[in-house]
Amino acid sequence: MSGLEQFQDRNVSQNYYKVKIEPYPKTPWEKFKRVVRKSLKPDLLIGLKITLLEMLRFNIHTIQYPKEKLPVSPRFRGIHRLLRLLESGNERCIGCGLCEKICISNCIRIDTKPDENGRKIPTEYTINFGRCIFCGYCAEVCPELAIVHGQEYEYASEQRAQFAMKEDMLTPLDKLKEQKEYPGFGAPTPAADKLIKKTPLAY
Amino acid sequence: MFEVVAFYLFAALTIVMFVITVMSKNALYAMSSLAAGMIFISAFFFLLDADFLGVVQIIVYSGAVMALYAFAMMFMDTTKEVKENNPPKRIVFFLSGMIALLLVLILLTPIISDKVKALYPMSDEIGNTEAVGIVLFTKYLVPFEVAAIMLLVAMIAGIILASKRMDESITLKIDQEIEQKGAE
Amino acid sequence: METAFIIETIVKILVVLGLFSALAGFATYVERKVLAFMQRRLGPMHVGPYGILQVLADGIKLFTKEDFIPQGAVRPIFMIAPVITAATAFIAMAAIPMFPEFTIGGYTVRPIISDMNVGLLFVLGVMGIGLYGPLLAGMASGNKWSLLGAARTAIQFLSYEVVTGLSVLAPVMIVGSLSLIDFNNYQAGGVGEWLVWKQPIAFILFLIAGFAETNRTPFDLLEHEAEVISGYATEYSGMRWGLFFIGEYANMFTIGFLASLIFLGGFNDLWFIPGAIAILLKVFFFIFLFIWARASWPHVRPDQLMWLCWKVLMPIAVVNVVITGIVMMFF
Amino acid sequence: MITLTHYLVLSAILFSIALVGVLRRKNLLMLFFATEIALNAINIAFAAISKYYGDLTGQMFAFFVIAIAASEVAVGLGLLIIWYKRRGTIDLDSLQTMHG
Amino acid sequence: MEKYVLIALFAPLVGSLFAGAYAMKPKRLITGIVTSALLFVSFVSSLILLFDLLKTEEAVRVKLFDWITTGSLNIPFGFVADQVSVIMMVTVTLVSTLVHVYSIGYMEHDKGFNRFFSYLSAFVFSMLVLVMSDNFAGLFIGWEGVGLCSWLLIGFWYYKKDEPKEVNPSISPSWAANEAFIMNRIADLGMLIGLFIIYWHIGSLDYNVVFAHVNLLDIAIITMMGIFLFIGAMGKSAQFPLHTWLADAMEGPTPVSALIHAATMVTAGVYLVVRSFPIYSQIPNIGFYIAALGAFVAVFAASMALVNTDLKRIIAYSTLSQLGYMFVAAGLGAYWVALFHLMTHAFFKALLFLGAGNVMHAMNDELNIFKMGGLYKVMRWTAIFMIIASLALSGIYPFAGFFSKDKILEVAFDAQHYILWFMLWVGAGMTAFYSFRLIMLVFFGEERYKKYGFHPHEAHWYMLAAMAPLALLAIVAGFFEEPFEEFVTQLLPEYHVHIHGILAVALIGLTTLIALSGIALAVYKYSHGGFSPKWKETFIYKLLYNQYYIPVLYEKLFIEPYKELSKIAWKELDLRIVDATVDFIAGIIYKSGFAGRVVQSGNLSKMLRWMVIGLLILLVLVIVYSPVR
Repeated sequence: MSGLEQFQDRNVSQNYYKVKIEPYPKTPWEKFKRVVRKSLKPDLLIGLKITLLEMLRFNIHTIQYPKEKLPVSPRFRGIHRLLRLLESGNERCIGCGLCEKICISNCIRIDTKPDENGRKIPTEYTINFGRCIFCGYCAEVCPELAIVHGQEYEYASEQRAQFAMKEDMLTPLDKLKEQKEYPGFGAPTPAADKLIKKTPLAY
Repeated sequence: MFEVVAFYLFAALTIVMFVITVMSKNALYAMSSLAAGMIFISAFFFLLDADFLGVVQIIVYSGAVMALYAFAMMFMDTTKEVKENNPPKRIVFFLSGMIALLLVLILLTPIISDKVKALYPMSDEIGNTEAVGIVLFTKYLVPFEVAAIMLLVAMIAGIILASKRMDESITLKIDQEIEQKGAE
Repeated sequence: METAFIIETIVKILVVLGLFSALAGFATYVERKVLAFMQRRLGPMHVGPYGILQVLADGIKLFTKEDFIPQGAVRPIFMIAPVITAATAFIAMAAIPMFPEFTIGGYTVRPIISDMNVGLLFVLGVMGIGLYGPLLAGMASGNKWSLLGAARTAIQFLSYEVVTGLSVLAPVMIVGSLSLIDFNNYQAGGVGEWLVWKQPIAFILFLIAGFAETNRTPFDLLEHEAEVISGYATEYSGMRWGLFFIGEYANMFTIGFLASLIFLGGFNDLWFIPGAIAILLKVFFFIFLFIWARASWPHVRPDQLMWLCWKVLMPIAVVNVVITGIVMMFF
Repeated sequence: MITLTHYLVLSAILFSIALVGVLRRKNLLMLFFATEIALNAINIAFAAISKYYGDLTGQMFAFFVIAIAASEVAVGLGLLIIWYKRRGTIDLDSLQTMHG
Repeated sequence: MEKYVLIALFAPLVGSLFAGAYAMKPKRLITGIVTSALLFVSFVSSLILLFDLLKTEEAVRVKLFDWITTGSLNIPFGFVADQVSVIMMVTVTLVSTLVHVYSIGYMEHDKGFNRFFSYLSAFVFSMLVLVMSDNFAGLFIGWEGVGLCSWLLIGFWYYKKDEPKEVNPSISPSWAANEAFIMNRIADLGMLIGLFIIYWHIGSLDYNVVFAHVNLLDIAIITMMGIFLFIGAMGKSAQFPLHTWLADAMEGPTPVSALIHAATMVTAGVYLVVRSFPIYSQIPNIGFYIAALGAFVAVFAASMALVNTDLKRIIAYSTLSQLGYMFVAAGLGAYWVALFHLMTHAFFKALLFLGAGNVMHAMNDELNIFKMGGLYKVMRWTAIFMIIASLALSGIYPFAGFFSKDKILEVAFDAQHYILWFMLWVGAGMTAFYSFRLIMLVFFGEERYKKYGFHPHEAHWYMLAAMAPLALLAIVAGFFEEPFEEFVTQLLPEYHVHIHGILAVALIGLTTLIALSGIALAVYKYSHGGFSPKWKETFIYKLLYNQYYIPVLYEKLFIEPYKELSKIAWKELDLRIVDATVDFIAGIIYKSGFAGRVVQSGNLSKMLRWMVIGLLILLVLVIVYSPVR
């Protein structure tokens, strides 16, 4: 049985075995015997041996955090990012306001105006990170993939103002080349097309 | 020189501590100062070459007896001030002052004759602990055993008194409670 | 002569105070490091090379922290309680001979502050007085967790003092003295003469009771976080808390010295190792043992603690004393 | 030079302090404390006489006094706690049930 | 040998204390077994003493410690095992061992099982103190001890209600116990006076001293001694004016009746007379009076037994009658004969009582013999044992009673007191009659118990086993007459019967004849339906049935005047004079107490202040009277 099959095998009862629990001592004499038995069994010494061996092996697993960092999962829901269109460099956001509607902690505010082409563009886009719970609904609901979660997890700051700067979230124009098409939580996976085709449709 | 300094120092400390104990409104002050006073008294024992007695004073009195008091005090709220209607101060201080005066008078006049002979002279060759042991287990063997039995009895009594059922004793019950029990 | 004696004593006192305060600090560093290694961690690393200056950083932090006294506390007692812990821990060291005699410029120094003939009892007694620190702290704090911690202190210290005393009684009977120097001299003949071979049970009992008296892990119930926050020390901060800490570590050293002197040959020369080094090695072994046990073992429940003391350890200690007496009488 | 009289006078003073406590305080616990002071005062006198007459008997009595104090505490405190549990106070006046 | 004396004496006490420790607990079989075993130990020790005494002929004396030493009075706790007391010891311990074993079965379902054995063993201890003591004081302790234990045991079922005679013909146990106790106290007063007289004139209570000096005294004083001691004996042995308690004492459990009120305690009076033979041999007049009284009681009691319907009371009257026989022998100076009859009587009377106990057990404690009958079929062994005992009681050869009783008749004849002899002879006939009346009514004839719905059954095997040795002794004990006489007369005076040859044979023949005819009459009458009911109407029957109206007489003569007297003393004397005085004194104290109660407030603080004031005063006194010179 391979690892996966073994993992997926739900018929676990065949592997059950009963743990022998000795009856709880009732009389003082039995309690005393249990203490003697437990003291004379080398359980305590085995504990000491394990810790000593661990120390001597010196097998350290510490990540020295500010100096070293662990890689973050692509589905990690960090600080939001507002994306631009790769070709034109315009903001992807069309000001539909769905994210504002769906936000369960009411931390997103959008102000829009029609631009010279008659299209609606956001003039103000703020997320109050003091309130945001990083649930990811905004990214999931966005029809234009304009807002996604980034990888940033070091949120601490000394100023409240820094918790809502659109400029910090929006991909800067000079970094446009580094922006990936499907960068974080909320964007479809790179293999999304294939998966969609596999889905049988009624029509 | 040392002895004089030590004596007066510890005498002053002891008296201050005990006065605090007696006069303090707060039970915790009283307990702490009493414990401190006990330890200072052990200093007198060391000064008097009674090393073993001094150590016993520290271990038994300060270590065990006072700790027991402290433990008992945990049942009460010790941070509060003790409220009591003290008897008139004049009577108290007159009585105790008179007794102090008389005692000092008696002790200052050399009524203790100089002819008292030592029954068990201290010897310099063996240490205090050994000497104490020898006397304790020869002349005072029977009192020693009696004291041991007394301690045992006290221990059993303490255990029984502190056990759970004791506060329901019928003899201590207020009439109302007894009637209530009867009605059940 | 007298002046020299006074000066010598004062110097010794200062040395002991300074040295053991520093050692206590260093022991915290060692403890954190060793615990970390045993748990596959690195421990303090940032302050200084390998975090060695962490001790200093802790000290600075403790000294500069606000000394906070709660409103409901009984002020003087609250303030004096940590001092009692630290003071008794150091006073207890007065009767412990740390090292063999040595001479500086023709002047023989005995590294013991006061050699009294009831030294052992004095040490145990003063360590027993140490219980007033936590006790008064807990009672004066006006906090129920502190009070619970104090109650636990009282029962634990009182109970285990009995075991300590009884377990030491058997070696005392063999040596016939209460002076720790006599103990040391009795075991001068080398490893074979160590009392631990004659009194293994007493040694183990003494160690267990030592763990309890220094409030170390399997028996660290006084300030067990999951149950009573931080026990008697809940309301303390800054240097007052630091004094509790120093007292505790000083007590660990005291127990280490006592165990080495009574059971493991004291400061006699060990093979090629000079006596001073030998006793330091032994003491550090005990310190390491304290830390090691803390890394390895879970702690017990309060009722198990009492049960262990009164129904297991004390009877064993009494039986040990009786057997020792019988053996000494007939052989 | 410290003589026997010094110790005896000290003992007398401490005893009088204890007496003040016994007379003044109404709290049972304080009464116990005062009793302990009295016992200790006597112990000093015993030890001092023992020293100045070169006789160990005084010390022996001091030991027995300590033993008595220990027993007294064991029993007395048990009673005191019971009383406190029942009445919620350990004031001496609350112990009085006779009208006198 | 001393240790056997102590073992024999104290083993029952240990047993009693052991059982007493369980007194308030539910039944524990172990108490019965332990007490019985300890009594057996005591019995074995007594036997060892007996054989030792047979060999060495020297009495064993043990002095435990001085009990009372004031002035010239010195009463030690001393014990002696001489020929007389050894005989008594063996008899007492043997009977009581068997009774103990028997009681394990008899008291099986009683809730006071442990208590019973405690009392019973305590009784044996007291009895042993009585017989073994070497002075009159010890004898008196034992005397009172058996009285106390008898009181405890008669009133063993003290919780039974006191019902009027119409409802329940028997009286309540506690009443019976008190009656026995009070009767005995009256008699003991006489005995105590006797002891005082002895001490006053001789200055000692030790047997040896007393008996050595008694012949030096004035004859009048000896007479006084004899009379007063005999009053004591009369109470204990239930002789004529003080006899009513014995029949009422049958309210106790049957083993008690067997042990105390047949075999041992009641014979204490006889023992006392036998023991103080040096006194009585000085005063043959008193001896004759004793013998006359004995003969009177022998007939008197036997006549009451003739008509009684209560199983145990019949046997109790028989005991009275037999005690009369013993007193006749003792009074006429044939002390060893009295002792011999005492011993044999103990065996067969205990056997008779135990058999009666079996019957009672079988009949659910029914005592009326007219409700029994035909029990032989279900209780064969009990019947056989009781027939053996009855034969022995009636004095039929070769049973034990024949030898001892016949000897008494011979003695009476030999002393030329022919009237006594005739009375005893009549008594022997009556004895035979009522014994077999009992046997016939209980064991043979019509099975009347079926009418009353009883389901009798045989007793446990070990109860029967306990009876078997007694039955054996009731048969064979008589053959030990010769060695017994030889043994006992080492201490007691010898008594030679001068009748020989034809006359002796004729006497034996006459006695046997009347006994046999009594038996024959009983067997004939009761196998043919008993006497006619008309007989019950006659005066004689009523007189006998109501015990010669003596209880009624006592009631009218003593109890009611005493009640009146008490009433006067209460109303006039006590209330008017004594109480008034006491009340006056009490009033003064009351008032002063009211005035002074301010001091005693119960406030510790205030009391401490008083204490300190006292201390201050003492210190001032120290200063004032300081020893500085």
